[in-house]
Amino acid sequence: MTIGATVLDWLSIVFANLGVLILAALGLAIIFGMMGIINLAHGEFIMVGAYATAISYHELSAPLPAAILIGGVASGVLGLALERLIIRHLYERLIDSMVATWGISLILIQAALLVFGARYPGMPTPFGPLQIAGVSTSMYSVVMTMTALALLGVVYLVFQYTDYGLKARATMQNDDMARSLGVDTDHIYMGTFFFGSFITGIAGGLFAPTVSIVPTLGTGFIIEAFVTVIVGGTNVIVGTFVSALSLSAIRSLGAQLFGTLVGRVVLLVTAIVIIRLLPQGITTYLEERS
Amino acid sequence: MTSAIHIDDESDENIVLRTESLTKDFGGLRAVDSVDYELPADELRCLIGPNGAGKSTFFKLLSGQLQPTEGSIYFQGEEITNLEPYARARRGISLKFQNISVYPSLTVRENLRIPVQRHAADVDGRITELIELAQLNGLGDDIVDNLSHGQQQWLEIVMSMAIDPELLLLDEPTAGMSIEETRETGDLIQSLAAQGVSIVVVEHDINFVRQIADWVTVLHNGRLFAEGTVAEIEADERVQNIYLGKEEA
Amino acid sequence: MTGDNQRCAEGSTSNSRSDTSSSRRSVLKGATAGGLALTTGLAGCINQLGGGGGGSIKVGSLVDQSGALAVYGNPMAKATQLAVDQINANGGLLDRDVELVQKDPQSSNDKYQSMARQLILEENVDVLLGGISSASREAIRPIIDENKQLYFYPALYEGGVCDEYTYLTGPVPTQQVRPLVEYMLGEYGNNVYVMAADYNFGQISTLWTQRYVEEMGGTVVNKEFIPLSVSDFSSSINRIENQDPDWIMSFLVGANHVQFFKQANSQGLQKPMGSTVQAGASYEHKTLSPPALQDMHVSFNYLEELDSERNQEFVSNFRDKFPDTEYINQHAQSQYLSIQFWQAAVKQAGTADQQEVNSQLENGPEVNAPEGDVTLDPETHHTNHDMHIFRVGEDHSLSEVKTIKGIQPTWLQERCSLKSESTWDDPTTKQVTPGE
Amino acid sequence: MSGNERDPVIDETADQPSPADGRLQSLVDPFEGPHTVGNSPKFWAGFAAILLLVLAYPLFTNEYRVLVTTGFFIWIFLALSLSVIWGFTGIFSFGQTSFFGLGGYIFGVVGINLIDVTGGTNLALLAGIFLPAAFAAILGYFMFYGRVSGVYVAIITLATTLILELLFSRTAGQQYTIGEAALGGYNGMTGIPSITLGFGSTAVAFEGVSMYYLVVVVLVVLYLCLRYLVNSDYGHVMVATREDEDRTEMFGYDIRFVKLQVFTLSGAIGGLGGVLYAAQGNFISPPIMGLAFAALPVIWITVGGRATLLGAIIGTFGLRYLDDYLAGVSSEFSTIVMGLILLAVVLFFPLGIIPTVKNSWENSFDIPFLGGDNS
Repeated sequence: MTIGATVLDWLSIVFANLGVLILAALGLAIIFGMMGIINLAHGEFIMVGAYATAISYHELSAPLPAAILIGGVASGVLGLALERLIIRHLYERLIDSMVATWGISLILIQAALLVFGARYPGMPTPFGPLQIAGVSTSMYSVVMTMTALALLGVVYLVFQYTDYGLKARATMQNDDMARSLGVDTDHIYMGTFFFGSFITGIAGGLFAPTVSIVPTLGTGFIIEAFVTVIVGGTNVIVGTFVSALSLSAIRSLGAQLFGTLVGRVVLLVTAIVIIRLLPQGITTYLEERS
Repeated sequence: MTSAIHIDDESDENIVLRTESLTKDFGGLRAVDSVDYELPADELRCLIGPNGAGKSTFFKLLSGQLQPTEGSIYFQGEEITNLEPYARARRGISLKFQNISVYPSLTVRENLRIPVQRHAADVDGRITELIELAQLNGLGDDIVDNLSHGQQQWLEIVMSMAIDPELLLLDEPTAGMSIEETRETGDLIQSLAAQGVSIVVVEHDINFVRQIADWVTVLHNGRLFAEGTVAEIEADERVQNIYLGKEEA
Repeated sequence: MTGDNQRCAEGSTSNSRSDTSSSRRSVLKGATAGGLALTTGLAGCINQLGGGGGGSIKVGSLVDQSGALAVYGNPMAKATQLAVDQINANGGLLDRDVELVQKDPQSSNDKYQSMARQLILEENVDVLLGGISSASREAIRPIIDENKQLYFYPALYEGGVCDEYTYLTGPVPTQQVRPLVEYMLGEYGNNVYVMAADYNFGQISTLWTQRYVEEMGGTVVNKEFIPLSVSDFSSSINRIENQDPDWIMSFLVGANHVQFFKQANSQGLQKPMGSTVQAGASYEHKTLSPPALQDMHVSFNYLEELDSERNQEFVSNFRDKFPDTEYINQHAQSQYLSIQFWQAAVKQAGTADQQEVNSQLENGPEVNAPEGDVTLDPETHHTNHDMHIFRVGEDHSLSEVKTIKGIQPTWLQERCSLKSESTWDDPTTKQVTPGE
Repeated sequence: MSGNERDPVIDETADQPSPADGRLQSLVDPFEGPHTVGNSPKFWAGFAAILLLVLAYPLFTNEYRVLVTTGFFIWIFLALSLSVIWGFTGIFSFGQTSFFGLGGYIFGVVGINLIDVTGGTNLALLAGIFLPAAFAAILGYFMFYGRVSGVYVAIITLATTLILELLFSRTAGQQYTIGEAALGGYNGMTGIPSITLGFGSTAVAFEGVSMYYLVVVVLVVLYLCLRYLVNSDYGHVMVATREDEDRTEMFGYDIRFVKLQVFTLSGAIGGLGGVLYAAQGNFISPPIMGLAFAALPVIWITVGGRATLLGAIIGTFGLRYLDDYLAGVSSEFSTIVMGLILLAVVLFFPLGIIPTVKNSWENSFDIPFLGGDNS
């Protein structure tokens, strides 16, 4: 095994992991970064996206991209409903939003079990293998990472260049001020929660072909998503990307050299060390330097 | 370019606070730019300057809330540049924060108990004394949240006095106060100064400055712009310009 | 005085602990400072006496129907219900109704403990079934030993339990791993790569695999242990491709690990595989879309696809009663088998009294179960199974490639002799691991 | 910040307290103060009544209910370990289960190895309390002296307990046996002895009903100690740190050291809870340190009421009882009902049950809740 091949191996894994971490964390970053809501049901929004994609694939025989979109819309609508019914009363109440979303998570998991049973038929992973310079990786994981980066770009464009984006960032900095300038912050929160849930649903849809469709599939993503968002710090775009890149690089190095358990432990230890050195997350560190 | 004129050339040990080219950067922004400041003991002085001049940042460097990028701070002759905030408080530096920092969900008496219990033998006696000083008689058991804005400011001023400091830093003590309350605050501060504590007050209201202090330092764009008696500073045309935004540093 | 009141006199005073912890009788348990415990014991008995008498025989069952293990537990819960309903349909047991008390511990060891206590101390069940993960079995076994509760553990597991009150109707590595290794080495070659779930079951099954592979002249090129919560296998797949083994032995467990097969397939890894968990226990061939599980070989005592006449009847009864059943896995059939053994022993003993039933069980009864005619091994309290090796086709259909008749838990027989050395009141209650 | 608002002083000098009241009052005085709910003779009367009821409970029920109720009381130690740092000092930790799990495992290892040597688990009990406290001190120093605060403390503590779960579930092989005690990996450690105090043949093992009384006594003592602590001068500094760290530091308090001390105490309380949990079930497994259990104390405290010890106790007991009842009913809707309850509490009892009940009681009847004169 030449050194080059091992490095290529490692890079291919980092690239695949990067996509997973960005997809898992982006929706959460929007909601947590923007509105200070800790959404412990984030994993279940991914699950809803995955289920909607699998169902539309099997029942409506929709093509994969359409099915993934349906997954996004399903989570978005669910997010919107929950925001209007529950989350709306919990803004500025960080801890209470955590308890409420934990309750929502319990409900969604059990509801999925009751409606769809312990396991819903899975979906085939499209495209098959990809050989680059002697390293074989799954074509779909490359597609997933590319889509993840594209989504990052979309979110950046929405926040930087749309009217909604401007108002959203204003509300994020200082909602009282924004309100006094005539921004309907209530609508902004509604829109942002929908947007965050939609992105999370898309992520669920993208994950559907690679996971088994079970009610508890969301729990696998929640820890990584939270660690990525917290380590990333306040800036939704740059923070999520940089922390996802560094965490997946370190985790895959650990997994490659010492096995998956070490990879997992290393991810958590890295998060602890980064938080300890940069108490406000990576973006504040970058902003201070820029 | 500073026009500091040292009228009274004090010998070193009489200086309670001194900073040497104190600087603080936030990314590209230089909030405090190599400030050399001296405060003689038992003096009541003011620090003025337009918004964003670096007054609060300067105070946070003195209290230890922020670490300077360069320069050093001396208190009673000893260097305290890297000392933790609590250690500076124990040496006798006390700060009244820019936005009111009291304990809203606790009563007045409980608020006062926190600084007093660490510094006084007769805790309840001292608390009652301070309640009178803050003109909050009879409100001892009220929840602080229910007090008026002015009353809360006085409570915090008195609380910061409760640790018997050598140096008291007051950051905009009259913010949000009526004319009458501002004047009473002036009397309170002067009565505190009379008890032999050096005081620096950050303020905007020039009438208030005239009422309480005889020596003023002006900060502008993070630099020590001018220093002198109230009269000199008021007459100094360049000071007026920076307030009107005409003159660049 | 029928069996179920006996606990009342015994339960609150006797306290023989399992031999690993202190043999000191708990002085305080008999008489606390205020002498309250004594009255408690009696108080506790008074309300039981009322409930005893000739009422129904109680069967307690703990299977996870929610949480991560629901995938195994749902078919098991249905199998228990089917068995009890069939008994009651033809006249019950000893002319008494059989009442099933089945609870869902929600895949939490903590709830397994409190529910086991409830079924034993409050419901006073005459027999207890269930437990899916080895962790849940080990969580409740101390409670079972302390209260002398007859207990059947249905799931395939890492082997080694040697416990007076515990009967095991699932297969052990000696029965599942040895024949599979023998077949795979013969068919595909000597270099084996082991992928195992990183907990007791995975680790001990890997030990057995290594022992048999080396015994039969093969070599284990690598052993990889994956935590249950891990769902990303890209680094493992790369390692497998680099080491290029002849075949892979898999002890992967749970929803996260199933993704290995999808990711391996999509990364172009084409390797024959062997497993004692896939298909037969967690029925991936039903839920993964083909050809992810192609070329997987599994060795089980029971699969729904077994085409014996008796099994077809069992499957049709099962699906008539529960049309929405996803799959009848090994665990479900073992629940059913456990009740068959217990029923036979109760009939033999003429009473539901647990000590009597236990001695009947130690006569090694034979029952004709859906998987075939099986007997209980008196010394180890395990079950002698026939083993069937099935291959998963490209369309995920199963075809039987080999059958091995009547395999006994030989390794444990050399280390565990319950009938001869252990008694109801001075029990052996240990778990032996291959290292010893 | 939610805290308990209080009404103006009710002047109680009207009815002169008799000398007997005086002695009673001086007895309970140290346990009363602004930071606890219930500071009057009526409260203590109610407290004594409930205590009597709890002590008599085993007479009216079977051994199973006694065991289950003991289990509920043991969870309260975990809740109190969080209440003392989060409710009273503003440290939001999401990893109290790391001390709980460590306490249980350490008690198991030391207990199994020494039970047949000394005949008792005295050393195991102490180790199960002090080693988690030491671990808390190290973790606390790492965080607080690095000025880490707010949600970042929650993430570091959560990561810590998840790492512990991962590492302990990896100890399944033979080589992970310390003396007699096999860590047991994901299957957990079995054969942990019950609490046995004393030496040699005179040692007394606490099981079943006797364990119930032991846990009740230890819990009452802990509750009173914490009441004393939070109402003491030190307690004022804790509450001040919760309300405004920077302000409190500028009064000369080294809040890093204060938070470290309280966090270490919380490690000891959590460890004690883990010891009792392992001793009662004679078993402990890694999931006790996983995400599901790590979130529980946060939920109990939020439901019960954050700034009150009583809230922590009632919130924990209530929710554990409910969880057990719903699971016992074993209906498919158990977890859904639990989810709905959590939503209802957060939406309709924003401050948590005890503070909200207290405020509405005082507003409607205009007499202090539980007879507190100034609380």
